[in-house]
Amino acid sequence: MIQAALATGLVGLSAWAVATFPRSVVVFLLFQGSLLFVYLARIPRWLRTALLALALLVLMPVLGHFNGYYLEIATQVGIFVALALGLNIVVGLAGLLDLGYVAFFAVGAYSWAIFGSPHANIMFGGGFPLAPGWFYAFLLVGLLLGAGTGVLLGLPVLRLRGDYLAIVTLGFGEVIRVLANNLDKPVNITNGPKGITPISRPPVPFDVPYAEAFYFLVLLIVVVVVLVNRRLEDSHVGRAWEAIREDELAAQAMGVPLVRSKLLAFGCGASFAGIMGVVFSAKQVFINPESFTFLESIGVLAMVILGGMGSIPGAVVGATVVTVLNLQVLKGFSLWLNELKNAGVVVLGYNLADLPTQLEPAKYERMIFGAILVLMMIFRPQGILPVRRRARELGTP
Amino acid sequence: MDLPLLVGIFPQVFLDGLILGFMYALIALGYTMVYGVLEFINFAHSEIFIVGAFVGVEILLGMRAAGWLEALPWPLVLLLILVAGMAGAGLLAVSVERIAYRPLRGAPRLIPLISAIGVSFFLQDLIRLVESIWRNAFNLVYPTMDALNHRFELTETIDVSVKSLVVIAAALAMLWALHALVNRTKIGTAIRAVAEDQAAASLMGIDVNRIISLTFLIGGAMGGAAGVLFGVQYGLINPYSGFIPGLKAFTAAVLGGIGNIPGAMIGGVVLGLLEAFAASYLSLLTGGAFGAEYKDIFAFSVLILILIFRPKGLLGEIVRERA
Amino acid sequence: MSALFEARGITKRFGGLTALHAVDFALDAGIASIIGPNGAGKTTLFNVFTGLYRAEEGGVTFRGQPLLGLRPDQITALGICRTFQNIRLFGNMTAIENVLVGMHARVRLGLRDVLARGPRFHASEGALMARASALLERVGLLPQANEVARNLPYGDQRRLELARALASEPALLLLDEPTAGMTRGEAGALMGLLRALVADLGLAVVLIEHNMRVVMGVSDRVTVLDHGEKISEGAPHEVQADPRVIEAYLGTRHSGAPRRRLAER
Amino acid sequence: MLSVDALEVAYGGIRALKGVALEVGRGEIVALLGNNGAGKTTTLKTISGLLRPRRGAIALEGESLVGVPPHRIVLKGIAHVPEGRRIFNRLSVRENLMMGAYPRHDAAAIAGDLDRVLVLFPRLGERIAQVAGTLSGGEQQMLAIARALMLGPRLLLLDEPSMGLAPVLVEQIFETIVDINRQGTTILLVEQNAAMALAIAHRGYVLETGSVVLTDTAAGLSDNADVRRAYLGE
Amino acid sequence: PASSLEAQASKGTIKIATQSPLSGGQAALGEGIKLGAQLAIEKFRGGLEKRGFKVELVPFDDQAKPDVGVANAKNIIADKDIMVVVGHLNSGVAIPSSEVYKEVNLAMVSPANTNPVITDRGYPNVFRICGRDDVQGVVGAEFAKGTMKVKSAYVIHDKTAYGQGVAEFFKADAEKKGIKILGFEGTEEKSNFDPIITPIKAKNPDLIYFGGIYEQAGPFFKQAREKGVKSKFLGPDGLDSSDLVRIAGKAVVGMYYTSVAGPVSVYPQAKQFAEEYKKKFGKNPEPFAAQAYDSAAIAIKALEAVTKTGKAPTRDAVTAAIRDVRHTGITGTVEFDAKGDPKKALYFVLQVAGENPEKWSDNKEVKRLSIAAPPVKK
Ligand SMILES: Nc1ncnc2c1ncn2[C@@H]1O[C@H](COP(=O)(O)OP(=O)(O)OP(=O)(O)O)[C@@H](O)[C@H]1O
Ligand SMILES: Nc1ncnc2c1ncn2[C@@H]1O[C@H](COP(=O)(O)OP(=O)(O)OP(=O)(O)O)[C@@H](O)[C@H]1O
Ligand SMILES: [Mg+2]
Ligand SMILES: [Mg+2]
Repeated sequence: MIQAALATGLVGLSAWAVATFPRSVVVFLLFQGSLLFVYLARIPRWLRTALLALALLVLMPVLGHFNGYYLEIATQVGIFVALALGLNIVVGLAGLLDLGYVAFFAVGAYSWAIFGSPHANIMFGGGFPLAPGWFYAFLLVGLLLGAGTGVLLGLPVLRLRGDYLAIVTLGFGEVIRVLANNLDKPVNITNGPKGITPISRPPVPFDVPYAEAFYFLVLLIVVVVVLVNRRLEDSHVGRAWEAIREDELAAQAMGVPLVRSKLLAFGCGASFAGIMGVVFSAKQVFINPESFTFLESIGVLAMVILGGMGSIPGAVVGATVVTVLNLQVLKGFSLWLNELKNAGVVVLGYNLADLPTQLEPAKYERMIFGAILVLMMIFRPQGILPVRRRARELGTP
Repeated sequence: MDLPLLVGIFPQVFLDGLILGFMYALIALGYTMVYGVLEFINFAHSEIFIVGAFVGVEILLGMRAAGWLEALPWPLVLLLILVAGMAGAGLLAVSVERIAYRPLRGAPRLIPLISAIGVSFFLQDLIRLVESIWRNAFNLVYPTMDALNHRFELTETIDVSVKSLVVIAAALAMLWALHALVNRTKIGTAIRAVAEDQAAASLMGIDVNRIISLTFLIGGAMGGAAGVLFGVQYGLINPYSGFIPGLKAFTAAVLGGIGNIPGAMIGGVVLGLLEAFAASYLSLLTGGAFGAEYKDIFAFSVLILILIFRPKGLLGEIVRERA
Repeated sequence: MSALFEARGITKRFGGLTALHAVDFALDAGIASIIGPNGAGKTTLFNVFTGLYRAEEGGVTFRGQPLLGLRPDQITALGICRTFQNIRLFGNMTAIENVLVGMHARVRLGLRDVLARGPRFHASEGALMARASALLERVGLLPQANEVARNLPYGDQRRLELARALASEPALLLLDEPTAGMTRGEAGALMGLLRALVADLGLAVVLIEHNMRVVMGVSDRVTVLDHGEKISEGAPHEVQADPRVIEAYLGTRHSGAPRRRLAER
Repeated sequence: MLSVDALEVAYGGIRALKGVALEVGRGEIVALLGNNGAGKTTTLKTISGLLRPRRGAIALEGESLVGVPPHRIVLKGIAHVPEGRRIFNRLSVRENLMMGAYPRHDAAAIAGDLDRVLVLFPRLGERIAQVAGTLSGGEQQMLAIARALMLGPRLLLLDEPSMGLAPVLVEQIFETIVDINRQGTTILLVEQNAAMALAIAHRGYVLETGSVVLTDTAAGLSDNADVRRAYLGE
Repeated sequence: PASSLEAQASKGTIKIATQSPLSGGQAALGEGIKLGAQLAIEKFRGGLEKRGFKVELVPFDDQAKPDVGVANAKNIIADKDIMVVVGHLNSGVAIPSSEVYKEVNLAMVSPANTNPVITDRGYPNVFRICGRDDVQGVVGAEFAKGTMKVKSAYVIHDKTAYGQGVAEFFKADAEKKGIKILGFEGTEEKSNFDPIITPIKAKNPDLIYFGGIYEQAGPFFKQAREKGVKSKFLGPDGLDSSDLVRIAGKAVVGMYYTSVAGPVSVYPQAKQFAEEYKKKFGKNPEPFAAQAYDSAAIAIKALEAVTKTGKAPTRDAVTAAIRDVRHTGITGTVEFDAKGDPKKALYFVLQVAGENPEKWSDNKEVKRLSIAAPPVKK
């Protein structure tokens, strides 16, 4: 009861605060924190759903209207949440270490980039870009392409174990990126390092601004992905994945078809990445191979593990934390330090304006991120929201 | 296609590949030793490697400033920076293990992996910070030692420089020493025992923590040596230039069969040769349609093929898991 | 009429080592035991039967259908299931989840059913749960249904493995040293359970055991392997008396009656 | 020689030992009996330092072992043959044996002990260069015991040495244990095969769900009705 | 505390943002952009401050990643005080980020993005003061044929939009002019060029053209000379850094490079810039630092024009004012055309004078070309 009031109050208060101080990173962080609190609080289910829906469907877009930066963060969080959930199936549930996951993201992104821009004219003569409405069809294409690529890669390599699989997927990820970087000759498919632009944006109903439209689209996809994830996890398919993760040989001996189950995991994970790739390319208007590096794959992996391997809320929170940390907290922190410096604030008798450029805070964001990763692993190795095992209702014999 | 050209450069490309391969092999040892004992990929090893290179260059720059670089005989200088690079990288590796990995013993396997990635990020920018303050630059150039650059012209197109020979000789010597250490000494046996079963090893009176530290020390030192040789051979280093060779070396370790010391060496050499031949020949063979930019694709494709046919790497144990 | 299960001329090599050499084995019903010294090839034979190893020579048929070349999961689907010598449960899953995984081969749902969560899905899940509970009850683990398998005591783990194997509705059950590490009392109880299962479900069972009390107590027939070859086969008392078996396996006192050594000191 | 008192050990929240007390006198064979999960292995692991007790005392000749890491406990002369053998599969038989003598530096004495051990287990001598993982189960058990003997221990902890062994081998192993004891090594033996264990032990303890419920001489236990029913299967 | 007093007296703060990679592998160049802009702001903000405005630099780290750049861009447009963005280093980040600036007509002045697409989109708020790939490659080819009189060339590039772009235009134009192209290769390799050099050495071209940045070109040239390659070297303005000789030493003495940043004889302030930069930051300017300096100077000039009346500036006004700026800086005289490209750019071909990095600014002009940006290709 107290928690219910607290949760409702917190969401309201923080939303009000964001509206009042639209530039304060700390206040926005409070808002994000209140959402987590709502999720974790012991409150009735309807209230939780209502509060989350209110916050995500109404408050967020409104706040985003005051400050597009927040909406951008929310949208990118959504994109990474979907990626993390996809990878969570592969790594968290099925236990297959995939270090080249971003390759599937790239495949989806390039599919719409090529046909949703004039670039395809180089290969097919004319008629491109496709009408923007095709974007919605390409969501499906991205999904299928992602899944197809996943299966294609999976077929030969899934009998590899552990780190051997990891290195092959790493190699595959690099192959896809290098291909994207090089396939501007002999036939120009990807336009190489120069990238593809302009990529059409989808038509939007009711003239919703693009930023809001993409936010809602990403949110919708995330909801679907979460739902699919939950249903898969809580079925014989999910149990088979988990069994494979625990003990491949025993799982097989108990009747779990290894290759088929693993392919399914690979395909599912890849399809989420594929669909988000399509969204990403339309949102960015421009893509080139630099968005699909190995570090990007590592980033998504860090999200999954930071959140708690195999846990759906964990993947969501992990993706959020990493993205918010990178785009918002660390950036906000360096901007704040920069302001102090510009204002010539004196700390312990030392004028920050005299700070040598070598110590410029913005340069060391990644160093801090690295330290945070290490500390998180040391102090919370099971992740932020580890899997909680539900007690099962026992059927009557 | 120009057949005489293709044949003519063959020995040179082979040599280039061999040098690169030995470099990879030395780095790969760090991955393989850590993997062998703790079964996780030490992503920070690429930074440990580059720290070796930085220690080497700092000493060289210091010696040049003091005017010793010309005064001392080059083999002595080289030995000095090698030892210093090995010590620096080895100690760093030991500290990293103490701080970032030891608290995670017994956690699921991917946890230390993420910690290692964190360490890797941290170290990259830490090196940069330190060098920025110290030298106000973090792209450092190895001072040239003329004696090392001397080339022996074998034919018109083929030659070999002293430093290339040094790299090969040093790599071979170190690989041999390590092999002997691990297989012929009591400490080496203890390392292998710990690799297999830590609890059982501790019941033998083996201080598992010390052996693990030792493993990091050795792996780090090999990486540090590779770093110094890398700097001497290729000239320019920065805090981020360890990353790609690290990734390649790790690939080499897997290619050879991860956890397997001779495997790391074979894997490194195979990968080095593959890369060198791809970079030199692809363009010549395809009339320019595909070029050196495809060398990594080529190397990785071969890797994937090899693993499909030998799922435990070239030298990995193929014993199936016992049911 | 051919036997329910029949293996002929199985040969399996590991590098230079011939772990099995032209072994024949057949079973129609009841409990058959395989005994033999350590390293004789007993577990290897199970691995061949269940498709984990591929034999170099020989053939296995089950209900007349050839098994060699099938994958382990396919063999399980046909009705052969096993336990492992060194328990291989899914340690981080609960007891009931372990049993549910064992039913995988019997689930008749497509991906579409899973994603749609229609009545078909709920009916199927409900039935699985009921059967899993019944199985746990049978082996006496119902109270521990929601315990994580890793935390169960050793004996319970053995019984859970048995329940998990039974979950796939096998007609033939292969048990690899199910009573290893049990006291006599516990081993006796487990064998009682096994006998009841055979009677109720009409199971055929192949048992690998070193515990002679158990082997002599429950087996209808005993096969003895040594160095990958069959050296003896027959009713328990016949095998027990076979001098080759005594020499290779049983030792001079085949039931292991205690010898009062202390008195000598 | 060894005394354990009021020992409590827990895995996470689960209490596995709830106040175990036992004594092992110099030169004795003491058997520790109990059902699955009674806490026998836990007791041995705690003595050899692999587990840290929550409470309680362990002392070897008056010197406390609580909180001492396993590799230091080994130095005090306690060797532990763990459950499931845990030999080093990828090392050769000789290397395994040399690992047993790891803390020792007296090369000559080690060589002498190696000869002694190989006399005790001639099979190992025949396979001295073989990779241990390819030994048969019984040979692996011999190796595990031999490896522990290479320390020259004062006290030998044996955890189910007969598990999974063919009857012939079980017999051999027990005979060897008696031989080892005769040569002066004190032995704490955990064994499911209660009949065999009581046959060679001087004294015994019965453990049930983490507590000692009974202790007596071996003969006394063999004659105890409860023990006969639960552990001797009558 | 002291600053809050000042703020009361002032009419507000004007911020100029930079976006460039400050961390990661490309940090050195990105930092050069930031420092160049910083120097210009500190030097030229006096006029605005006299009018009561506080002028600040806000550096953003785009990590060379498009998604980070876009998020920063959103953050930038949300800060109403930011009037101009100086950035980016990577075209891949600049293109999607400038889509965001365009939403609020915030001016972006690019010091380094040579990709034609940047301005070919015709956005009113996008400007660049650097040359374009298509022009610079042509300048190189012109020089190779006309002055160097080479008959054969081997082209290497770094597989980035910049390097490959320049290299392709060089190759196309050189072929047109009758130079035999013996090879055209891209590589992402940073350290080990042995296997690329071996075939080059065997083919022995008159000229090696390297489309890329000095960090990669330096080791390449050095290793090539060490391996006995005798060809001449040529490259674009990515090589214009004293670090090139620091890395490659005598291997690059006598090498030619094309650049919009002219020698001291033409732009006397250039020397002063280099000296001030060195004094303040303790190192020689990176490539594009000079361009960033000029970009920021142009921004300030436009801000001064807008605030003449003492009113606070608006983004629209600043953007419009930039279009009218005519500025003679250290990289030439800049005036923008309708697309935001420099109307006419002066290109120089310079030759590396000696081994000493301190003497980089002594590099001599060998040739000068004045070229207008080409019209958009349809
Ligand atoms: N995967 C494998 N690779 C190599 N050799 C193997 C493999 N599996 C089994 N062997 C060998 O085959 C032989 C038979 O082993 P198996 O496990 O079948 O024996 P077992 O009869 O079950 O013995 P135990 O009673 O000790 O369990 C042994 O010598 C063993 O070392
Ligand atoms: N790693 C562990 N985590 C959690 N509980 C454990 C663990 N190891 C043992 N236990 C529990 O502690 C108790 C005692 O176990 P222990 O292994 O000491 O028994 P034991 O007497 O040796 O039995 P066994 O005859 O099966 O070897 C059991 O309830 C067991 O389930
Ligand atoms: Mg067996
Ligand atoms: Mg036990």
